[in-house]
Amino acid sequence: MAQRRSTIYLGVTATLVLLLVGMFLYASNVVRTSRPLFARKTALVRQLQLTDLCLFTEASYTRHVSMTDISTPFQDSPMSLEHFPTGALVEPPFHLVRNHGQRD
Amino acid sequence: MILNPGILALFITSLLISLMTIYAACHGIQILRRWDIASGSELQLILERRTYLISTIVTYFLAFQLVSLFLFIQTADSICHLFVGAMCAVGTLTVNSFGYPTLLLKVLTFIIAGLWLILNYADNRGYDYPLIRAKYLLLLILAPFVLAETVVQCFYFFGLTPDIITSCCGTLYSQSARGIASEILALPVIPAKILFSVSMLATCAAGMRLFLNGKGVYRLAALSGITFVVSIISMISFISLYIYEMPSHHCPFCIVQKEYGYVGYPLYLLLLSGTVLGLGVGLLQPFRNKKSLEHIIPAIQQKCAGAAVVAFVLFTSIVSWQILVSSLKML
Amino acid sequence: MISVRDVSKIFNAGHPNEFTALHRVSLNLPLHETTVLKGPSGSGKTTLLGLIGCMARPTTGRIFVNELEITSLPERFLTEIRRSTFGFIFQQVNLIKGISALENVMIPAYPTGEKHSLLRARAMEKLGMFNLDMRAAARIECLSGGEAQRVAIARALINNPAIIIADEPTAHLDSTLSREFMGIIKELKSEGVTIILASHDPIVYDSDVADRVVEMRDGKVIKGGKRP
Amino acid sequence: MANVIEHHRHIIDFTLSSLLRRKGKNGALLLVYAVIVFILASVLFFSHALRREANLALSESPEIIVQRTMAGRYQTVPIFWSDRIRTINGVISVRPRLWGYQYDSVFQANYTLTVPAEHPPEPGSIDIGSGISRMRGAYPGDIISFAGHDGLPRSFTIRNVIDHESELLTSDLILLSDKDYRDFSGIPADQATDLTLRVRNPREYSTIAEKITRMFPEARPILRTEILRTYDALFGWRSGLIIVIFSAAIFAFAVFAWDKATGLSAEERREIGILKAVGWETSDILLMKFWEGIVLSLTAFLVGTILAYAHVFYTSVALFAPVLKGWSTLYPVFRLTPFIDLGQVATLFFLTVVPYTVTTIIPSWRAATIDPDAVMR
Repeated sequence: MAQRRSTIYLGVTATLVLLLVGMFLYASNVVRTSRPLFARKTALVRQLQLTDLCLFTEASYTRHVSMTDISTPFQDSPMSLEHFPTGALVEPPFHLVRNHGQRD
Repeated sequence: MILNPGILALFITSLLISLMTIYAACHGIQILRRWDIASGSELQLILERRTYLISTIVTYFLAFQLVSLFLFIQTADSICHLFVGAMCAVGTLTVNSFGYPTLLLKVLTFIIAGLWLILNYADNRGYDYPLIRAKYLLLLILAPFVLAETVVQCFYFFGLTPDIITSCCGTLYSQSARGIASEILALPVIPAKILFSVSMLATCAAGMRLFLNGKGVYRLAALSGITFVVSIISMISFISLYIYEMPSHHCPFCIVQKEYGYVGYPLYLLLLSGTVLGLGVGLLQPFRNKKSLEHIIPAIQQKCAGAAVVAFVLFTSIVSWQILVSSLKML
Repeated sequence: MISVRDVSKIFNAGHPNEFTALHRVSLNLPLHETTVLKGPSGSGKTTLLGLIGCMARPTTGRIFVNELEITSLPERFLTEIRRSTFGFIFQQVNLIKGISALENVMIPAYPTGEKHSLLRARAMEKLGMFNLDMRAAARIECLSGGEAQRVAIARALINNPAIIIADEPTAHLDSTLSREFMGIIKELKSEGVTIILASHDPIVYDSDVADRVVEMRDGKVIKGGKRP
Repeated sequence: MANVIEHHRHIIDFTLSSLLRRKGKNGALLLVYAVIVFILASVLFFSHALRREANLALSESPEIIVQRTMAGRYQTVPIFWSDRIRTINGVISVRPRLWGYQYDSVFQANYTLTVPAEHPPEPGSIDIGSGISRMRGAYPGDIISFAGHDGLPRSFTIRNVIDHESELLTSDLILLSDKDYRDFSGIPADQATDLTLRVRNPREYSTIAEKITRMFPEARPILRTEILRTYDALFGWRSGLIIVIFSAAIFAFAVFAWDKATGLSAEERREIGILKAVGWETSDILLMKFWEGIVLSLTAFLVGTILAYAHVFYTSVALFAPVLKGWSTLYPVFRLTPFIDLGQVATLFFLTVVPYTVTTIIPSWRAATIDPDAVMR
């Protein structure tokens, strides 16, 4: 006799749920085992005195997002299209918002 | 307002829930006004069918409210870095004066919705809709709270502007601070432990008595309510300390975090369900004399009492287990 | 005993298209007998069957099934009674397409939460009664008219009902199939099942199975009684 | 209890067969649903992981950075500032920092040149980020030359390529010695790009910053907490906005779901009529509709979430990469650490499952209250 549909469905769903749970467990395990990696990274940050992620490398004024000031064009407004797409992804640093108010 | 995904999710959901509640309440009013069980008219038939819709809506509401309760705490915790001085959810909730009221309303609406479902369960077993009036009056009580929750939550989220200095865990719960939180802390560990054990024991005893010979209904209801409050107080004054293994971190929210094995989820879930079931027993008692429910209500009460005892016992065991395995030793 | 007392059914009450389907009908139908409601279409036969079968509630009047008043019960209780007491055979076969004959037979018992294996065995047994066990796995679309009709009867029997209600069962059957159907009814009757049929087909109301023929017209009973 | 479970299983059986009977429509719904969950989950996972990554890695950034502005623009900082600032209570150390950019017109890429605080390369040699190494095909021992501030080329020997694992921080870096950098960039010996401070007590950050601005009105102190908060809000802004924009898609999906739920075909109405006639109760039909929702939502939710996990943490958001890369030629190749939590899953649930469920409640109820005697008419 063929399996009942509900058996198949519940089986598939249980598998997916287990996969999700496994994903969580695996992820937390990876996070735990990557502690030494982060220790190395923070040591590097300390050594090189870094302040930013190397994520927006298209122009010099987008490279150090947290170091920019109000006169660098990128920070005039996060909507500034000439810096698309980076300008559309990140917010202006908080010290700018606090000291100069929201610009857009 | 911060455009955080969690905030957006809570915002959208509470709007949807409010809409559904208003819709249900409107039908509820019509049912209260036009209900006539003796009539065979088509209107009566339509009204009876609406009861299905309303109980479906409240059931979904209960489920969503539970998730939203936890998401609210989780979100508050995850955005605390945006506020100077906020170390965890407590800090975020004190950013403006709407944080705690929102949480309180969420808990309250969850409990009322749970009670409504217990009434509904009993009503569906009577052949003449015996509790229809009580049920829909309770729905009309629930609705304003749900709307209030949505409005207060809106105020809370719109009032969240990052980088305002807020009191963090340390200052909110420091001995010198005023307000309810510090009064709780002023309750030292030993009296809190005694209070907790006594109220738990009394509640479980009352529950067992009701389960075995059907007596002491109001006692169980009252004790469940008291135990809920006492447990929350104990959570802040000593349970959390054992879980964090830190003698001064009196935070009731961080226990839902991953660092503590998500132990907060089962704890709060058990506490909430025990309370709802215990209170529900009392809520059913006035209707015991309805003819169609003569035999049904005692059976439901027995079931609820049993389940409440199980929930409270499990809650206490998890707490005791946490205390036992904790590296923190206090008297 | 099924007793119908002073029952009226009005559709669209208070609207211009108000329509009285039944007008103060009173009727007593003893159990273990076969009754045929006879009358032209629109005479209220189907409405009356629906009321007796707990499908709808009368506008006024009361209906008792085995001394239990069913008229004022909420829908969930009515359904419970309907499921456990009545089996229905409709004018169209009303089987659900796309699933097997076996599943169709099992459907009425799903809400009872009966164990799947037991339910399946019983459904096979009911299909076996009509020599359909070979066709159990076949989809409804693949069955012949006669087979479909017999599957529908098997479905009506799955909950072992005390009363079978059949509304114009032969309307879409040719004479051979109609006679075959009456043969099955006769068999059921011999097992003590109460049967209520509505029909204006002579094969049905002239059949010797019918203990009682009630004649209806314009929502009223005009003639009814036991056959000599 | 066994009865209740069996009851549900029977209803699931039937629900599944009725979903399968309308494969096309339900399949399309499931697909759209899963895609929506997938995109939303990718956005949530990615931004959260990046945020945590930045927060952890940058937790050791300099506590306070002092820049100098003149006429609102950056200027180099005179080194004597550091002696004055060191006198402020609570400051452990002040260090002049040298860094800047270099545009490579051949590869059209921007490099970040910086002088490490500890273990700088000896004069004449440099360390390069693995992004540069990959792009230029340059390896330890090779010689690279750049044109300095005076237009004359200077050659450096590559000492090291910085480990790939920190690429998200160091992909475009060139590390060189103090002497080489001053020679290369022309910054005078008594000047630095900015100053970095170590401070004893985090609570004193803002008072120290205030004292610095009082001491040097043209100074601009940036606190580490501000840097961290910047990264905390990184993508927060747009991932919120993406969700707002995306909510249009969710809304369209909800309309689609509503339409599917309300627009019961004659066939479906007939089926529900038959079910009710043969003994199903309104609540059984509601249960069937509930399971229908669960089957679709849960499957879409699980599949979408799991795929999004793979997308973000195994393929490093391959589908979003064009947007993130923009015009940059020197994009880091990185594998994110899977920071995920239950809050994100709950958020996802609220953004997808709840709207879908709410839109189907009323239509399901409508369907469930078809008259049982409808099939007899």
